[in-house]
Amino acid sequence: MRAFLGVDLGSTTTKAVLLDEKGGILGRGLTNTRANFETACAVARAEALADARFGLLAEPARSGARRAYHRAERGRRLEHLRARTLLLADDDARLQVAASRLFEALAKLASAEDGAVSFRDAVAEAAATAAEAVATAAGVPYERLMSALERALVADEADPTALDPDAVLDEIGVPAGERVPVDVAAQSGTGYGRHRLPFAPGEIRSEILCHGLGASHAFPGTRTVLDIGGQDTKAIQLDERGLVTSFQMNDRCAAGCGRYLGYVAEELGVGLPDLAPLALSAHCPSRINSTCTVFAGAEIRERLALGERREDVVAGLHRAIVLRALGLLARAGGVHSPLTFSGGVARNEAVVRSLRDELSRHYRDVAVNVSTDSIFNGAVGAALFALRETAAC
Amino acid sequence: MLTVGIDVGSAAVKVAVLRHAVAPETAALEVERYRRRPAASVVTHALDAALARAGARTEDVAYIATTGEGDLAPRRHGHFYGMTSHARGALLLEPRARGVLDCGALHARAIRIDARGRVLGYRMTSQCASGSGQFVENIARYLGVALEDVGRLSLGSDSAEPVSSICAVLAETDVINMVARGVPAPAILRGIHRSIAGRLSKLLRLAGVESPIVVTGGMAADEGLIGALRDQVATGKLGLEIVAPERAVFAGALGAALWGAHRAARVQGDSRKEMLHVHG
Amino acid sequence: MQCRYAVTLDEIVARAEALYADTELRTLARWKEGGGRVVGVAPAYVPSEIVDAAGALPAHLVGGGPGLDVVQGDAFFQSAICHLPRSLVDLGVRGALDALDLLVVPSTCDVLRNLTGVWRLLWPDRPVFFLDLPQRTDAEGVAFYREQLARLLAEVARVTGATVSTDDLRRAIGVANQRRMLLGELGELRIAEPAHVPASELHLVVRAGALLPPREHVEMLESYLHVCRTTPRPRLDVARVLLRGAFCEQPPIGFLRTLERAGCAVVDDDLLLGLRWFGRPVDMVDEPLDALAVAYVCQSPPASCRYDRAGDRPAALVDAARASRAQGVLLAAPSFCDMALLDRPALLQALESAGIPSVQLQYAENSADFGAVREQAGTFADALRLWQDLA
Amino acid sequence: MTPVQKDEGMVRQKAMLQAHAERAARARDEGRKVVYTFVPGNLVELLLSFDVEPVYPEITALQSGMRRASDRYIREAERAGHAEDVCSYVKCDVGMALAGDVGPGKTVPAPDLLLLSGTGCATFYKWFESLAGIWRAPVALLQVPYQADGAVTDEMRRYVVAQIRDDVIPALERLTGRRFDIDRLREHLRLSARAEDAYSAVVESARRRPSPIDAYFGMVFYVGPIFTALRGTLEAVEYYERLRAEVETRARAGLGPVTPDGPMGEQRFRLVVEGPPCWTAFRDLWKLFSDAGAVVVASTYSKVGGLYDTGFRHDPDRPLESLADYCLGCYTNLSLPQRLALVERYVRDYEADGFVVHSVKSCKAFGVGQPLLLREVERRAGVPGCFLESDLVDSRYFSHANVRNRLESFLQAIDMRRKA
Ligand SMILES: Nc1ncnc2c1ncn2[C@@H]1O[C@H](COP(=O)(O)OP(=O)(O)O)[C@@H](O)[C@H]1O
Ligand SMILES: Nc1ncnc2c1ncn2[C@@H]1O[C@H](COP(=O)(O)OP(=O)(O)O)[C@@H](O)[C@H]1O
Ligand code: SF4
Ligand code: SF4
Ligand code: SF4
Repeated sequence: MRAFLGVDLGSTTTKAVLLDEKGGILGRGLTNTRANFETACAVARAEALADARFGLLAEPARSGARRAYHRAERGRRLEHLRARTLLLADDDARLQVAASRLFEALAKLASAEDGAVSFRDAVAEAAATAAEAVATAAGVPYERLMSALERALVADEADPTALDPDAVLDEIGVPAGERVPVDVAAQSGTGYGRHRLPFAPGEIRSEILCHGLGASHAFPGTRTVLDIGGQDTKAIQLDERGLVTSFQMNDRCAAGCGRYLGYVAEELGVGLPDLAPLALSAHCPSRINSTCTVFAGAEIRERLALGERREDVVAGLHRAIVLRALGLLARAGGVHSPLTFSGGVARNEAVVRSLRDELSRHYRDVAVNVSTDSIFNGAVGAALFALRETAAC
Repeated sequence: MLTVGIDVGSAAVKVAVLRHAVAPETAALEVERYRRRPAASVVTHALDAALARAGARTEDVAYIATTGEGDLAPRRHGHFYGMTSHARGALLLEPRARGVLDCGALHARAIRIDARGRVLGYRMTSQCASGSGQFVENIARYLGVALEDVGRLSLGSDSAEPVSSICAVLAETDVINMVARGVPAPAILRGIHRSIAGRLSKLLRLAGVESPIVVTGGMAADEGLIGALRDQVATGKLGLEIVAPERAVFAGALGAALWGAHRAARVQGDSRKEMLHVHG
Repeated sequence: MQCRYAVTLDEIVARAEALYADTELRTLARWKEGGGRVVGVAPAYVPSEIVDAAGALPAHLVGGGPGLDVVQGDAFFQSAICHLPRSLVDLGVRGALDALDLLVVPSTCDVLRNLTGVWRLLWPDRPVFFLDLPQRTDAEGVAFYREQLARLLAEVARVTGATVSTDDLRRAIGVANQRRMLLGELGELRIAEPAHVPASELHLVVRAGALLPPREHVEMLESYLHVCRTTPRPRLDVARVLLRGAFCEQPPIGFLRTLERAGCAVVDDDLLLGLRWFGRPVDMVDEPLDALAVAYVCQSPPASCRYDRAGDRPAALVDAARASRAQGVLLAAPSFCDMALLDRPALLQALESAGIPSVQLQYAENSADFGAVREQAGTFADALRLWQDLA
Repeated sequence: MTPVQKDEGMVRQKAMLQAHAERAARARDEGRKVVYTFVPGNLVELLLSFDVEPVYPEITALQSGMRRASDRYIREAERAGHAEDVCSYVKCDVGMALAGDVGPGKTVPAPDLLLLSGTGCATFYKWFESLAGIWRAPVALLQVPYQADGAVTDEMRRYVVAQIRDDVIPALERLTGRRFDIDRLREHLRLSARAEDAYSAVVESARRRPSPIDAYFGMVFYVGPIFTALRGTLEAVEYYERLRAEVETRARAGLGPVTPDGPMGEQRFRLVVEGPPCWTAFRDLWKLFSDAGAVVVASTYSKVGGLYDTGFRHDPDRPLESLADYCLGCYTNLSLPQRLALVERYVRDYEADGFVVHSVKSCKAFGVGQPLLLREVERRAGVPGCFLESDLVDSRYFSHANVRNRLESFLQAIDMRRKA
């Protein structure tokens, strides 16, 4: 099967996507960019290839293979993480006890189905709740246990080895005849770190164009694209043919972007996906307009200390993100329906809801398109460039 | 006479109990980080712990003064503002002080004071967090280094990796890429200290602060930052002397307690003002 | 003096707060539905007597305040400018300024100068008049400004369909002089007894004049002055400060309340300077437009948006501080306001050599987070009060 | 960094301005007077008729920027109380004076008279208030009314002429002890008109494909003489007539402009640019454009010191009136609708592929309304627009990666539209 690879090396996460000749998504790969760029690209690419290989199988082999791959990959990385953490804690017996007890609590991660969140975020979130109790039980300072885990995670992220999909297929007994090979006919890279991708210069495309192309591919007729990523926000206008006419970027200050939500989650000791339900349960969001990412924690502590309810504060923070994005959209020439909302933050249902409310107040009847693949929008655009280039010549 | 100073910071609460005989001496010092617990309860806990350590009860205290987010204190007689308290506290820790550099979790303030601790002028960082303690905390946690070791590691490094962007979050991404490129943590920390020290020295020059300068707030305990700051301002024609006293993080609380004593002495004449119960 | 208007302090303040909260300017729409005409006036100074003389409502557009979520307004301006033009254009886009028959924009600064261009491109069919105030203080300046006042009068007459006589103009100048006199008396009372005229409350009552016909505002001020003189209020242990730099984009009311809570009593300020502008009444004897022209050129205050050829603005600030017995000066200006901020070095130098402590603050009309303001104003008040005891 | 490469016109221009700067620095010792004034509303012909040396604080500031000395001067001004938010030109110039780098024995002389021509910028008044405070020099005031309604009225022209006659000329007479000589003024105006003819031809040469000049980065060098102290001199006439010939030969040979990093290659994009450049990163910014094959065929910044390509010429038969019309016609004194019409004409007449707004944080005179200008040009002229943000001389606000990222996306978007 000929496939076309698109890699979006974002500041926070690296996304890889494989498209078939008709532009359908065959496979997806997602990892934290915290690993170095070459590793991040290799890991995301490997994940996408495996996902594509499994996608081409018929059911029940397809979902069986994906589940098995995911569990095996998680198990492998957890085991390596555990070994590294213990190695780092070898100078203190009590810390070793705490570490091993912590990994007993983390064991449930291996089977968890939270594909939406990357391995590092899943581990960090699970550890945040378990580490406190484990540390005090073992008589070890909380910070020392967490710093040992953090250092192990850094090492894990730099490890490019990926699980061989064929090993998984052997394990669940899929005969060789039923396996469909996937070969990458062309590739294209984009994103914040695109110039450091192991790609030829001709294979590098600007983020703006990729997000524009990806959005109009996912939702034909898109006229405005809003992309809120980890630390920058993009507003793009497209003409009726889906070509970029103008754009505005906010990449000097990371206020009101995905990383901001990360800090908020960390401060409240919850996972990223838990923020949306919390915000949606509020009935009078607080008025917050300073969205400095680093101050997010302090802002929450201050508001809670003043007696405001947790969900109202979190809802207020989500609204602040949307107001900031609306300001950028206005500077890019306003909003023309339909609008496609892409980037990792588009996965947050509360931001989507608040965006729809604010758009209806400031612009008349704007359709907002959001897909579960919103975080892959840039990578899909890049893959489409690779597809069009080969088709053209 | 006993007075108490409560400095309710954004990352931690600091409490100082002073016994005023011929000269003020410290009866107790207490610091506690909130770490996700509601601030008000931590403040109450720290106040009780400090009083217990000083072997005193609330009724024995002539004046409880707050500074910082004073409204969170369970009870108090009065409030003094951040710079007023840090200036007076700095003078206690270093009587020759003419300048104060208050480096807390979220802000940095360069304050010009006179011989009696009066605030003559100041310059503060804008609401941007790029030079704050919180920024260093985030980097330390990401590098897996405990806050107490940050100073030592940074001083120990013979190289410093320059941090380019002004924004604390974008700088964090720079740090992530440095780790990815295999730059050792001490070199990264030294680079961060150098960039913060650069910003602090500019603040000092803008405020026209004279020597000697006392660094107060939690960051004073970071000898890496203090070293980098001395490299920038102690040399050359500027030649400012930087003092980082042992109990710098308590400067705010000590200052508030001293001002409390001043108010208590003035109030001694007419009937004592009743205790202001701040909240329930 | 019998007050025909609301007598109690609470009623006056409630009326003023209602007008302050009217961010969408419904008052103007209602005035228009009642058959009235409205001429919008941008800060800082425009001779609104000409609008009043034509029987139209001079609506002083002092900006959006904290209640207005500006989104569209940001689309037309780069980020590094003050907030006032954004909220005015946002109000325009929302239709809140549809009631305006004309917008008059003075040459306060480059931001407002270019606002006339933005207005023309967005709404070509809505008239806007740019008033190029004279920077000269001689006959040529008076002559040039006099010609513009004649053109402004003709334009106001055209859009309102009114014929304006010399008596109409004199009557309007009379009412404006009354307002100036009342504001002067309130100012003196505040200097004598700061607790009787709290600055944040006074600001609300003065700001009500932005949306009220001048005559009605004069009555409101009369009642307010009477109430302030007769209502006993506890004297507070506060530091007396003079506020300078807020002549155009106004600080939110929360900013002023934070100053008071932090222990600073504002005893003199240039808030809403445009509503009074002249320290003394405008001459009522000779031809009204001549009177307005001469008054502007010869009696204008040393505001930052007027060229100070003689270089006596710093000295005037020191005199004002001494006249109001202020212990310190608060230089508060909107962020990115070149006009107010570029004066700072000269003002700071004059204050320092006069031994008057000062502090520099910045604000935006929509800021809602006053933590930094509280710390700075609180420290300033501490520095003034604590050392009062030790001095 | 390889040494800067220049074409002949740029080399000669640098020598001319250098010579003028040295003459101005020696003025006090040689008994001549120094007059500070602004590039917009520059009454150089009048100053030449009094044999005084004009010096331009804006030029001093931008040269400090290009020599990377501006950041130090800006901090010096901020130490004296200037806020971070205000115009960096003012802080750079005032900071330089506070740092003691202006006056006797320095390259930039102190002023004997401040000729404040308030043309198209309210910050000028503040600038001269600061300079008057520092130097205690007398001030001649010329308030130039704003073309808010998009036209010059008799009332406006009368006001400017009256001020030249009753304020500026008497001030120059008091300064130099000489009588105003209208015939010498006429002679200088005649020379100005000739230089303006040749200069306009150079501006128009950018209509050619490929364009022999860069109308933004390159033009900054070519406008030196006509914007500052040399308009109205024979030297300037010769300069521009030779420059016209050089540009003509380059055009016939199908050659493009010479950039600091060498002659420009293939011109893939013809652009119109609005707004002043970033002086601290001038060479990097130009390289970003030229490396991508982008040549600027028309710019509004090169009209700040006078709008000659709309046919305006100084007129010896109406000396004071034509000086007034010159001031009233400078670019920043135009209304936003006039600026939009001008840019639209440039996009059409110079067959541009795109429109770039280089918005500098400091400048409200240019900056306010630029995003609206960008979108109106996109809508009316049908070309993509790009909004770059940085500052004039405060390097804190120039981010190379940010500008490159936006410019790259913009040029690739133009490519995509061509292929579609
Ligand atoms: N499930 C989720 N719920 C809420 N937010 C999420 C989720 N997954 C990712 N995010 C947010 O998306 C951000 C990353 O988005 P992405 O577009 O990958 O950024 P970039 O392209 O800049 O790397 C993260 O900072 C995170 O806050
Ligand atoms: N031992 C230490 N080494 C380095 N930095 C420290 C240390 N202790 C505290 N800090 C820094 O000091 C900051 C808190 O200082 P503090 O004065 O308590 O701030 P605030 O008063 O605003 O709460 C923290 O953000 C941390 O970065
Ligand atoms: S305000 Fe916060 S997010 Fe924005 S630039 Fe500053 S540190 Fe970064
Ligand atoms: S606040 Fe200042 S910059 Fe803004 S419009 Fe008013 S005078 Fe101009
Ligand atoms: S605002 Fe613009 S035109 Fe005015 S001095 Fe500054 S840079 Fe020059």
